[in-house]
Amino acid sequence: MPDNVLEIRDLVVEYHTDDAHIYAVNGVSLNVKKGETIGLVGETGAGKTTIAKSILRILQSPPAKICSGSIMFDGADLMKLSEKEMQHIRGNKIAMIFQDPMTALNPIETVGFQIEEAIRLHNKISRVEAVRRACEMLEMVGIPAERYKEYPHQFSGGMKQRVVIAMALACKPMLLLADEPTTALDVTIQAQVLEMMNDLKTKLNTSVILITHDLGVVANMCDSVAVVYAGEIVEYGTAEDIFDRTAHPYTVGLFNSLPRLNTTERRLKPIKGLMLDPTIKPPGCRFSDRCPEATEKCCKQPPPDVEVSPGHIVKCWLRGGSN
Amino acid sequence: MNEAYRKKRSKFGEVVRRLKKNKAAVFSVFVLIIIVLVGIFADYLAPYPYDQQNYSLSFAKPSPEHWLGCDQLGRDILSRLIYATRQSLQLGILATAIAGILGITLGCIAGYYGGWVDMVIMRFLDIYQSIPMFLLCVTLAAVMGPSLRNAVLAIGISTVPLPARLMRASILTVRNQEFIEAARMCNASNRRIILKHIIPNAIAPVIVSITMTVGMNILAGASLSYIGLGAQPPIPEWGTMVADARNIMRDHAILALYPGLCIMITVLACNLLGDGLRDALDPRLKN
Amino acid sequence: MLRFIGKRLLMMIPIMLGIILVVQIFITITPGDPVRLMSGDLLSEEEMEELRVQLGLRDPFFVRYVNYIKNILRGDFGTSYRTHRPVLTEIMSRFPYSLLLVSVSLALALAIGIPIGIYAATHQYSWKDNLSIIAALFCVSMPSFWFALMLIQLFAVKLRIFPPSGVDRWIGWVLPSVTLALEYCATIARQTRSNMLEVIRQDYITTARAKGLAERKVRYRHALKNAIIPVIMIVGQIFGRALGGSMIFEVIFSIPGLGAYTISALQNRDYPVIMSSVLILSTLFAVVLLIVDVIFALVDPRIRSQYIGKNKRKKPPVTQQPLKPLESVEGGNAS
Amino acid sequence: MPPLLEVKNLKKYFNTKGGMLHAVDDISFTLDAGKTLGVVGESGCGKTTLGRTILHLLDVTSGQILFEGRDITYPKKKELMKLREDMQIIFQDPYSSLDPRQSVKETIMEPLLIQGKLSKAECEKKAKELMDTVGLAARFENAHPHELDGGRRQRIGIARALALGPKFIVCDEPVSALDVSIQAQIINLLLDLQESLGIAYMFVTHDLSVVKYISNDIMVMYLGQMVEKASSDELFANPIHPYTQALLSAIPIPDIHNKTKRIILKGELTSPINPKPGCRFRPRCIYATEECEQPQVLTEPLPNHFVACCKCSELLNNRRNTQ
Repeated sequence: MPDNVLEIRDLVVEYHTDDAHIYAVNGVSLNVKKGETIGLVGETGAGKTTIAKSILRILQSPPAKICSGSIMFDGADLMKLSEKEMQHIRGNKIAMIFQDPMTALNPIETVGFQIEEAIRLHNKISRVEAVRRACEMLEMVGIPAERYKEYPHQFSGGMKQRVVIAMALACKPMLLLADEPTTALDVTIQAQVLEMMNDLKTKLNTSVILITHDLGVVANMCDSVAVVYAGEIVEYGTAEDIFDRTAHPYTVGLFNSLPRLNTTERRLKPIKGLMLDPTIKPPGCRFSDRCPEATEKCCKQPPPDVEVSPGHIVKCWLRGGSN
Repeated sequence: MNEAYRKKRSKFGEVVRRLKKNKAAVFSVFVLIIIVLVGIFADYLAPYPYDQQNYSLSFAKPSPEHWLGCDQLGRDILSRLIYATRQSLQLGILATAIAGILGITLGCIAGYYGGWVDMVIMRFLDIYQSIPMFLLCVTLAAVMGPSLRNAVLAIGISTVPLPARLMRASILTVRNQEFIEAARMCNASNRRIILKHIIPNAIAPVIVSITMTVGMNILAGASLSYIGLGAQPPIPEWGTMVADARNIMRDHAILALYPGLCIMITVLACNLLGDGLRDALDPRLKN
Repeated sequence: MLRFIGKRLLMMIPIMLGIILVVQIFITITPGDPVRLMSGDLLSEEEMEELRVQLGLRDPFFVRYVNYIKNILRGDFGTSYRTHRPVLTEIMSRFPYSLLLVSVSLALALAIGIPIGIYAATHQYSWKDNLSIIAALFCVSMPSFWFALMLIQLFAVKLRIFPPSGVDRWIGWVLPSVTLALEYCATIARQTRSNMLEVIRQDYITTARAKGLAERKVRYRHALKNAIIPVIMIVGQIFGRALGGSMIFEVIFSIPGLGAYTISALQNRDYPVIMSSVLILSTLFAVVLLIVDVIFALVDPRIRSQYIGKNKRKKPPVTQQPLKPLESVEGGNAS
Repeated sequence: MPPLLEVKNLKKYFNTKGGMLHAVDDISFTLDAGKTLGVVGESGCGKTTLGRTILHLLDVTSGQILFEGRDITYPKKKELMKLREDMQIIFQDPYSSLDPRQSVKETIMEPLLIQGKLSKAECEKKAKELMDTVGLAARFENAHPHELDGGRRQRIGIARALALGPKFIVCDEPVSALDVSIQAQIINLLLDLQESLGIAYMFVTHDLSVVKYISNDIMVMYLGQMVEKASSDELFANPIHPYTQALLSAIPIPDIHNKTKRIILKGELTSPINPKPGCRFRPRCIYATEECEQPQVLTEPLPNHFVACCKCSELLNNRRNTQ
């Protein structure tokens, strides 16, 4: 598929700590088209951040281990690239922003320098030119260029996240990985940052993988959505597929446990039970213990990927799967 | 979630379980137990009385009767080492006890009550710590007159700021936790909050530092004795034994080697145990 | 920044007064009588009594305290009971030796300790790291005076490379400064290692890696600078311990420093000398602590911005939760 | 019958190095038994301080608090002990609100043991009952907090709050630290408890969809001041105060069809230390005029719908003619 910026093929990642094996990602396949924003939705511990970090290969190697899977990006498999080549891609072609703005910036370097460092790393340009481009980036994210020389502790949470975004987009990357960019921010500041990310995304034609647990943010920002549960993508489709034609029981459960503004019934319908213990590898579907419609087969065999409608894939036996 | 909490697994049992995993810590616990036992039962263990001089045996080589040989006055080195254990341990443990009790109480008061009380105590500790610790210790020992008891007092008093500051900082972190507010919401009195909630949670880092302070104080005690301000002859002490061997170092260096090694082993055991306790008590601090 | 230094200097005065008070108390409560020691039974009872009055030993405690301060302000640190020479000149003649010994060994400790700490932190799960931990533990557990004797025995006596003493030639300084530096090199290495390990786990290091920086650059440009700042803080404390530790070294290596002078003064109750040497050593320690604080404020922008250009830039907007609501907000920063 | 809780012109100031921090500034409201008052606002608006001041965890600077008609603004020790049986709190952070050294049973039993009315055996029995009411399995009796997940820890906090049979509970953002599915379970639990035990809640949160779902009345706060108070349906149906409008429009709604036009606030929160009199939203408000310099009076343009803004009548008119 020529217009795919990124193609992940059954990625498997495990964490080997001295007392347990944690199966964080269990066979994830995903395609990201040019200029598309795809939302990775799921609860804490579902493996969303691990997927993003394995794309950039910045997982902490002693505990984490990428067991298998290929990630095709711009015609090359990132898994096979040497560390040197990866460094050319990180920050230049693929950039990443993290959740907590308070600790994402180096406290003892000026804000401007940290952006300039990213620029000069990937383009052989003079220092003056780099400073100019850094100031331009700052203005683009809505921060006055005079604050170039200030330090992170002199910025509020919202402003710091803008600096992190400016730093990530400084080299006009093709793909941006955003790991819960606005979760740590207040609602009004979050709206400002999301608005600004939307403009930049269209202006620079960057495709974005937006990781979040907030379905509202997904509805406002994403073209297509992948629902992640216990290290697997249980449902993938366009925003309309997911929001209007919700298929997978887990996604249905997620929507039911959301206190909606427009409905009035008194009781939410939460998903019973608890997140799957990541150290256990069940034979069948990983949601079987919490799924209201779980059948005997669900607990025995891992469900196939079923295409309920064009582009809308569900990993479940009961959704049009041949049982 | 593993179902292994049916039986009442106290916090203490867990700490011991984690400590067992650390081989170095287990080894140092045994070494320390042996040293303490030697210190307590020195009279029965030592083959000869520590001050029995026998000029014919001066500088005797190690032999079946004198396993480590004799010093310049013909006294059996092994028995002197055994007796010295008691003095050195006293120096280390008693001094740490004094520093610990004074320090922890000061730290608790400053940490929990805050406000001007904390200010006064902190300024007092600042002055206290502005005199280098060993200088204060030597001055105290010399001024009070050289004796084992005074040396213990001197070391104890001069190391008070260490546990005090640590206890205060540890209490401040615990005090800002929400479960303290929850306890106040349940009408718990100040006394109950301190004893039942604050101290058990704040004590872990202090225990680690106390173990290490014992080692440090043994060193300080040996140094004091080395310059003649600690244990007075004829009672043997590792520091004094090194001092005695100092002026005959040219050809009998071995005499100074044994006490030095004993000090090092004891202090090393304390430090290893301290490191092991730190990981066992607070797994999050593991790095 | 000058205001910061000024404030700190003002704070040193009460500390100095406190020290004098502390030492004064020690001297008054001690048994033993310097005049008897000094006279060595040559003087009769009344002469000793008259000498005591003349030396001011009979005045009430507070009067002696005030007199002593007045003298110091006039630069008269009193005369030594034993050598009858003004204490100040003796101290000043010995002071450079102590200072040299301590600063050389501290410099050595920093020069060796920091690289080892970094090396151990960057090779965490390897045998190199464990080796460095154990080596550091050994150095810290070693009684320094005993180790000094061992080194003298090995190098000076057996191998005859370094002289056991002799401060005139630089070679005489090698043994004392190396042995003193050993213990503090271990402390600095352990502190640097734990700081590095903590900093490497921070988010901004992951951000730096995600920017495409090479691991080596991430470590030495971002991680090291953040890890070194707290190490500066403990240099102040270590200087204090080194001051104490050097006293014994001066005795062993027969360096005519202030430490050895203090010990001899202590051994025969030479009060003016005790008072002044404790005071000067503590002042030196306090000055070093001040210098360390100033360096710390200069290096760490978070603190520097509080003292420089406070008015130039508008105050950063307060957006975090209001201060943790305690009964009353504590004055001063948490230590 | 007097309302369960009535607060009149409550103020709470902290003296800090920079000056007087107006955390809570002249707040008044009433709360009936069995009802829920939602308190909403961004971080730093003083909602948490308000809750803790009412519960006397912080002493009151000025104003009056009436509980069941009795004035409890400055209670004596005895009276405060009695009061603590009627008013309790549930904390936000499930990790720091439980003593790590105590087992589940000990934590729940502690208030009963301190009260001293019941014997140790009776306390244990009551603790087991409470664990049952909050949905905690008996096997967790001897478990320690670090062995349990966030949802279960929050249930322990709730059980401890119920131990003394309170009539009023301050819920300080009880669900913000939890995942969506577990959040729904806790909200349902709180609603069930309210129905069965008739407990009144003061629900403090920054998550507007949760607060709409659970509260009868909602109060919006900004930098220590109450800007608007109304019933939850009325407030969401027609918000009057400019800040409330911006706040509501900023919520990312999980619905892709009506992408409402967002009101994006410019600028940042101003500092609550030594604030100027008058409306504190003035620097960010598009309708701001000199009139806003004077202290704002709480008016009631619509029945049971209070607004602290001198422009409210004007806003109401142009709202009516745009509808």
